[in-house]
Amino acid sequence: MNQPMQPDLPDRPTSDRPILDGPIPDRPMQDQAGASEPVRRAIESFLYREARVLDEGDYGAWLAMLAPDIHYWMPFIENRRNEDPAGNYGPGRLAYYDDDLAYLKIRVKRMQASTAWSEDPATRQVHVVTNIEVEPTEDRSAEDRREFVVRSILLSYRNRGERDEGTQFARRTDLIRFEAGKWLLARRRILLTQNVLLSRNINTFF
Amino acid sequence: MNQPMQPDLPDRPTSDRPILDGPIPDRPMQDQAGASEPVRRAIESFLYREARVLDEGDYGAWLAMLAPDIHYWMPFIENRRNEDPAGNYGPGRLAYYDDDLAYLKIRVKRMQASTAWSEDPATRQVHVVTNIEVEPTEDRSAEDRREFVVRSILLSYRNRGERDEGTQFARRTDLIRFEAGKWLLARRRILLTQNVLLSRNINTFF
Amino acid sequence: MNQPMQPDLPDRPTSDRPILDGPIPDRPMQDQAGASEPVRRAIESFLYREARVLDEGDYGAWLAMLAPDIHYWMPFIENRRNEDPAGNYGPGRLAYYDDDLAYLKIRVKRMQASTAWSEDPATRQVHVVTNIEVEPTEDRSAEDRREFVVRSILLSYRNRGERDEGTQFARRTDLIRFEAGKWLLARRRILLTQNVLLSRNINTFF
Amino acid sequence: MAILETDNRPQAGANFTALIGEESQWTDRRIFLDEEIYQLELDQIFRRCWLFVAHESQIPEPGDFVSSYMGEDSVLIVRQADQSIVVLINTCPHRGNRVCHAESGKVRSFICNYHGWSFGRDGKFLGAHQQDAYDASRDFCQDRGQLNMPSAARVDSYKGLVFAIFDPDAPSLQDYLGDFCWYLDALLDNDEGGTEFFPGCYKYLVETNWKTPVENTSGDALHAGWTHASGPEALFGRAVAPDKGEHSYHVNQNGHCWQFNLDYPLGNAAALGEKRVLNYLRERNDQVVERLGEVRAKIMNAISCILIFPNLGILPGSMNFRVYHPRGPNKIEVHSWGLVNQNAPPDVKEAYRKGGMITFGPAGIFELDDGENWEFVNRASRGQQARRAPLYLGVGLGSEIEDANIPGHVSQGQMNEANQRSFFRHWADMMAAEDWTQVPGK
Amino acid sequence: MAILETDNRPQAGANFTALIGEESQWTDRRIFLDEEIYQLELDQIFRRCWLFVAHESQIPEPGDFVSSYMGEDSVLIVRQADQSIVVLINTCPHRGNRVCHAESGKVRSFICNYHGWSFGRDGKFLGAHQQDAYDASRDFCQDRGQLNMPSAARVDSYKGLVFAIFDPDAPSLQDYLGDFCWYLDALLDNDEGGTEFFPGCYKYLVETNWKTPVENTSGDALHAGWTHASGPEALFGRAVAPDKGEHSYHVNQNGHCWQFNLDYPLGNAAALGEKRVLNYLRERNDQVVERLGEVRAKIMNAISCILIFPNLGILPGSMNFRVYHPRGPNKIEVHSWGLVNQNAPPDVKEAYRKGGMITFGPAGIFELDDGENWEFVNRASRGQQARRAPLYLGVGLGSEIEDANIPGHVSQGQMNEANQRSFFRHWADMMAAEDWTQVPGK
Amino acid sequence: MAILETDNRPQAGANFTALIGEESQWTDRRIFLDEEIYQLELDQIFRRCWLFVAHESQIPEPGDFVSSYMGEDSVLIVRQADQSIVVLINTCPHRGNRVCHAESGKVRSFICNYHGWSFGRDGKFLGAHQQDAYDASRDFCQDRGQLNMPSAARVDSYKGLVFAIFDPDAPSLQDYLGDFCWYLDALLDNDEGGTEFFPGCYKYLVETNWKTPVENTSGDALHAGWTHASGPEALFGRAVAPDKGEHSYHVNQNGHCWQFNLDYPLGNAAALGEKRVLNYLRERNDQVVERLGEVRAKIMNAISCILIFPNLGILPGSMNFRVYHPRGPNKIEVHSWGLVNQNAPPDVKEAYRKGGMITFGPAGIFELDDGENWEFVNRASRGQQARRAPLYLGVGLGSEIEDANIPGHVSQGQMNEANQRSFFRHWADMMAAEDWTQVPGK
Ligand code: FES
Ligand code: FES
Ligand code: FES
Ligand SMILES: [Fe+3]
Ligand SMILES: [Fe+3]
Ligand SMILES: [Fe+3]
Repeated sequence: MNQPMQPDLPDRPTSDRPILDGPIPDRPMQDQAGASEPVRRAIESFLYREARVLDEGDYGAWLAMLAPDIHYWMPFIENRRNEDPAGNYGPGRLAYYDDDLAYLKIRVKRMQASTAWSEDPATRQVHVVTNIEVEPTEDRSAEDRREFVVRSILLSYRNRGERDEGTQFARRTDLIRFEAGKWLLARRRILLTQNVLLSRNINTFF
Repeated sequence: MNQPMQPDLPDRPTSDRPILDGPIPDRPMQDQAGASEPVRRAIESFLYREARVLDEGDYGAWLAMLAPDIHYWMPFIENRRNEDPAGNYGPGRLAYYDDDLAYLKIRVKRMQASTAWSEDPATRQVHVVTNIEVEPTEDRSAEDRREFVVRSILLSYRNRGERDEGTQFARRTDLIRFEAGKWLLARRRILLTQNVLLSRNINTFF
Repeated sequence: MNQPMQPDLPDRPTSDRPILDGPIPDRPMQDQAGASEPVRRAIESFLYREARVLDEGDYGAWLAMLAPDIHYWMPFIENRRNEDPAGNYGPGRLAYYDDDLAYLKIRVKRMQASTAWSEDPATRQVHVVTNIEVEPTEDRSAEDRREFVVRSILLSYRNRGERDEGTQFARRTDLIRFEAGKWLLARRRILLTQNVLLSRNINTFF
Repeated sequence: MAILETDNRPQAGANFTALIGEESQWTDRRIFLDEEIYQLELDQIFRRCWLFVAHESQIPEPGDFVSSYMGEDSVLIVRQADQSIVVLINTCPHRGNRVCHAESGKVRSFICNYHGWSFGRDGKFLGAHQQDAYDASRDFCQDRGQLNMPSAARVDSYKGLVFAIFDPDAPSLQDYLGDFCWYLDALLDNDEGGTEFFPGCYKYLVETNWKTPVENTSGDALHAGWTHASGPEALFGRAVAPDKGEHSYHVNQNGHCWQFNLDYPLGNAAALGEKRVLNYLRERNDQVVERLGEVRAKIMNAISCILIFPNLGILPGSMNFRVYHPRGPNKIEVHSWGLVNQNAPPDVKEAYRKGGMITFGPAGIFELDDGENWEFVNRASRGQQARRAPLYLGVGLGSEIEDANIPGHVSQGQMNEANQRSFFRHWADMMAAEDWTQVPGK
Repeated sequence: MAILETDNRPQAGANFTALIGEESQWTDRRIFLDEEIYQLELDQIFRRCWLFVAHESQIPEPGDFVSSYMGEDSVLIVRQADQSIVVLINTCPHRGNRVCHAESGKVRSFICNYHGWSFGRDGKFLGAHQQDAYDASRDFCQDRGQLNMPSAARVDSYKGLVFAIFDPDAPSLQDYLGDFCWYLDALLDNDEGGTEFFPGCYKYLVETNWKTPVENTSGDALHAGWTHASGPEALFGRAVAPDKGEHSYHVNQNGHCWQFNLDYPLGNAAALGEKRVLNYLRERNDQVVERLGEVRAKIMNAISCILIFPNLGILPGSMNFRVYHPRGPNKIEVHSWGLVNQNAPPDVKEAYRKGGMITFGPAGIFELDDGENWEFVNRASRGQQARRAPLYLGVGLGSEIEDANIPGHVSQGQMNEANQRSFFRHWADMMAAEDWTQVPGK
Repeated sequence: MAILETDNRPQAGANFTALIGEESQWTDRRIFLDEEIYQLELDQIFRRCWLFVAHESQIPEPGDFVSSYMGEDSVLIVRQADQSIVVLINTCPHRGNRVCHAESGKVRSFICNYHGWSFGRDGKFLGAHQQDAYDASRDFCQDRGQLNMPSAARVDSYKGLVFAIFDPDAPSLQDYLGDFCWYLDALLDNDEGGTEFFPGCYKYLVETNWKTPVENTSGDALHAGWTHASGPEALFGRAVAPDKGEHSYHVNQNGHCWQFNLDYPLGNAAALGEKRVLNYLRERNDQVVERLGEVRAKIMNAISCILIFPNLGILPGSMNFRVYHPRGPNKIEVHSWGLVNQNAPPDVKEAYRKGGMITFGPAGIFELDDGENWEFVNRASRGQQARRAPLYLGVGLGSEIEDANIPGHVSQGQMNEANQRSFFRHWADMMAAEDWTQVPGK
């Protein structure tokens, strides 16, 4: 980008936003525990619907499924020795996505811009969601509000033009919230299984 | 095919058969709506069983899962500009499948023919079905008959011989009917995500 | 392996262990039959949890999900003519896995060895489990014990180092047991869809 | 380095005949495998021959375009305001970017995504984003004329079929097709309304050399009864009776090939399994005889297959047209379409569309059995020892006849490899010829 | 066989100029496609030039290392006990195995997985599993000295940027960078605390020739307003005003290129859409002027892009550093990082990290629009006919000026291809030169 | 063009020794990377050497066949009615199609899917679909004799192991194996019942040059303790004691290699972790001594590994047989089997089957650790600079001894690279030799 610009964005408090690593309990799920049947079904439906609106390019509908305080995080995954204390990913490092809602809205605006030449003809996308595991959190901060830790696998397939294709597998950990009669995605951490990204870019959400 | 033949097929009224685009309501599914739990499970089981009989090459069992009035449609997907009014696919154009039951039976007969050399040794197939979404239709034309719009993703993997493989991802929209105590597939529209088919052929059902 | 060793393993009666082919009923599942809803959910959770502990490399947790009498079998799949009476696989032939618990423990020990250089940095794995079908068995040998035949598809994705990747699709048939309040994997037969393995090895469980 | 030299064509007289034998009876497998041969084919054949690129019905109105390939070059076939047709190479003269990513549509102009150069429907440079900077550049006035999209040297149509060519010195399309115009009329001109393509184009990849499906489509009746045994079994419950050969022929000229018989009144169309099609053909027979004469009325409906050199195949029964685009020595991209008479009734058209799909579409019951053979013809020849074993191409040697009613070089009998031999003969001539004057007229 | 001959360098004086034209105004597409050219580039350019391998902040302590590539050679950049830096080729002198599979970490020594040879942080052979057997081998005493990991001939840093080189006879890094040291100070030395990289490195594959993104990053302002139209639309709801060109320049020397303007006080940084960054830059302006002078204070924040020959690109606004590693004529592996002043406040650093991500990360709203162009520049040129059409590189011909305040070769106007021409000119010189004495100083 | 010339063999005396050094002590990495070298290997080695193709037990009855490869040629090993064995190249002389797509089975005849040609179990042309058309063709009577499936020039067995060869002028199998017959008896003839393969064959792909696993299997005891540290840890909870070397040897002849020791009575079999196997070996020891003598009774159970030139590897402990089929300079397809004495009791056989699986099957705890090394030996050598660094192969130089009890060229000490050096020496001889008379007997 080599052009002069006069931006007028609000001063967003990026650095003190909670990171997904924090609030989401990472302890192993109990065998027979887990959420009630209607909750599971509702969450499955929520994730399948999310996948479908993304496949259909209906990004407006997608934004409406996100909580105002969403943190959407897809770190870059490094090759490090198993015993390396730094770990393969972490907050504060380069990431594919490390977004709040304002950032996600900018990305969606760009996807929807008529001048996004590289999306015309559109990319054909499929978001395969599997291995959904739902676990209630202990948070009972509000009467009419419940939050669930939801783990799933996302297999992303993209095909463009005549024969370009890309396939990525990721593990997702979400915090999904039920509030005021609506389900919303409040946190998402996406762990990609690729180190060198085996595609020219990531023109999709996970 | 360069051989003389004396066919004796019935005169099938192809052109006035309803197209899947028509009867299936394409409006977005409501969040918490959807079918009852037993119906969902029954439909999931139906689709998983369908996938399995196809993987096992049990085409007789597959035909028995199809409604007599089935329309099985897999259009070719074109690369067109987003604003092109023609759209990327449509009725009346070339299609991989645009079949009624008679056509599907012919295809199955050929798969089962002992002279289908290219299926001996058999292709190893896996039909991965995911993202199943079930929505009841408003049609109440008959007492003992219910129809559901069912959306799903089909990931088709084929492996042949020593090391040939093909992977295709598609979005399916089905009309699945419950009548006289049986579940049947009444309509299927398959949207492939590939433009140039990245395989030598489609020796499978989606 | 070219080094002298003084092993001290128990004399395991390998040859008379029951083969999965035997006890698991391979007859087609009835349409509307199948297990009760809570059982299905429990088994889905079991398989998703198994997939997750494998993805996380938590092999101790995995071993704890296996029955003491487990038979874990992944035969090599041959290319043979359809009419060949020998079939594409069978007991007593070379197999990727044909293991009892003692063998699986040895494999896990090696995965966990700090000297398993080829697992450091670790392989990034995803076990995608789909098309789960649950069928109760007729076995009622014990009051507090129930067994289920569970069919599923396993899509295994592995990524290592900078850009090595491998993708395998398999059909699994499991015998899953509920006993003394716990779910356990008692038998597993894995039918890979590849003939020549399109990877340098199988450093994963299916 | 080779790239610094001006010309990498082989020496005149290079002995390509040695690779196919004097009578094209024994083929050297390396012509299907060798990278050097392949690169030469792109130069000697695909840059010098008329190549099929579209049917006029695909682009009826000004601004309509479809994309295709000429060899490995992506091209755009564009209808102009004056109804003429221009064929552009789909590449920008600035940095080389692909200009148009749609395979079909309607445009006022083409605009490149990279720096916003725009081109007319005829490929002429119209201007650029930030045009001021260009205008201020030294030499731009004179350079500007070289900033159009490159295009085919010539474009011409034969009764709806659009061909294009890169070589300006080649013979005219009419001369190139020669007597095959007379034959093609059986498909293209049996009805006053002419023909059209159904909307859409199948595209799929096969891992084989382009010459393998080409020689197959040139006349391989031998494989029909064996490879495709399962199709008739599914359609009719039994195999088809073998041809006796008395009234069937291989005909060829200038590399083009047609294999047909004159004694099956409805021929290949029967394979569609559609009564409406058969009735339509029966009903129209008298008109066609009047329009084209007895012989071509029979040819039109005959069991047959056709090759227009180098890579357009036609399967008349199902009216399937197909181009085998080369993609390296071991790969092709097949594009295929369905042809139908414009004036055919809607239900007949629909029956043709579906019939084409179920027979020779990528999931068609006949097409399914060809791909594996074509791929393993290539793979099983790659071994260091296997590639030394020549391939037999001698069926029907000595079956040449003369028949005043049938133009071109004629051999008798459907079960023949005469067309295939003529194809390889012409291939060798094109490979050796330094220019069109050296191509023997045949 | 070529491999048995000792030297596969081209003859001195091979005419690479013929491939780009006397003024680098028309480029032959084959330089982006040809395997032979590519192999020569690895030898003539990637084995002979200083290549960027790391930022010192990535390996602060002894034993810290990161991996990178020099051309196609995997290398390890290792901090030594004396704080010096060694660059090792990541291959074992025994059977050749990759020695280190981590991309980052801290080590005492490197141990090869195959036979357990161990090497010091400086690559020196320390010993092997079963060392007795080696010691007992004839000649081992003398061979031992040749069992170290191979390494770069020289390693040097410029204000935090670490470069390495294989050719021992090349000029020093300082001479290699020439006047560009003066320019680089605007980024690397505008604050006494110096700079650092954020932890992490994006890595992704693009199917294009390495010279395509390189010439883009050398000064392609022409594409910014068109290719990247959607980014500003998303950020600001409208397009950005075009540059008038009066105060904007292309500057180049020895293949290095810098394109910038002097009249937009906050320039590219605006694209980050981060007020905190803009405030930070405004607040620091006086200090920077004092430190670097007026011109470089403006350059620091200018709309600009930079190339350090041959393959380090810098996008100053978002402080994105990137190397385009060659992977064959048609593929690259991009590595990219974010630079920030060490003394910047935490919230400014965080704003830079996120701003870099959303603009030029692999999912960034600007990066998304470049990849397809770069890939199709390559693909659309492969056709046998397309590859014969030269590419235009003439914008801004005749715009050369002299300006005492601006070192290097200067052309006026941002909308220019002067830098690109200078890049290809230097490329041709490097390709033809037998050794560094034959490289013309420019 | 090269393809038009008759012979692409290198000149006699081409200096392959330059690539491995006078004593094979320093290897040039390009012999593992270069496409030209690879193509020559297919000609000079895989078309001229005896290649292992099957064990007789796999095809006990007439019509039984298994498929395999000879180099890149797919072959069928077929038992004839007279119990002899024929090896056919799996390609049709008509268009070249693969004739048989099954890897194992029983047939009366082979029928090609394309045009229905049928061949006897011995590959003789029997007839075709539409045979009339052939019979009517000119020359068919004389051509018919050339329409058989191509086959190996000779097939021979050594105690159950079936070998085939394309070169009719090569020495006999017995001469080719030389003293290694004496050694092989330790595996193949320690029991009167002889041996058999378990049903099935593992097949998997590794991205490396074929010579890498080959030289490993020729005697790389050095890697066992390091690469495979995790296996014994899992099996026994601790590492294995290093070999002292006094009673261990490298033996080689004509490119064949055997590495073994004489002081571990149960050797590698211990790695199977199966008491039944150890008991079986202990119980049979006296019989074996009587049958083969002391030395071979020890060798049979020794820690050892074996190479039969060029690409058959044997791991005696787990009785794993494996062929490394070449698939280009950077890829192999491994086929592996398990051997067992026919008369072994069922539970011992079962223990061997499982023991082979868990050690050297594709998921085996030892096999798992080899693949990555072999792949990165190749990849880490590809860099333009890395490929210039020679590889050390000098362990055990000067360890040659003479021992009347041990045939072949003998070096003392398991931790040695003598066998590897002898392999590369023979490789260079085969590459340079114009015919077998020029291959030095060793
Ligand atoms: S490449 Fe098309 S405008 Fe620049
Ligand atoms: S290859 Fe590194 S120690 Fe042998
Ligand atoms: S290719 Fe085998 S019969 Fe024709
Ligand atoms: Fe055919
Ligand atoms: Fe850009
Ligand atoms: Fe090993």
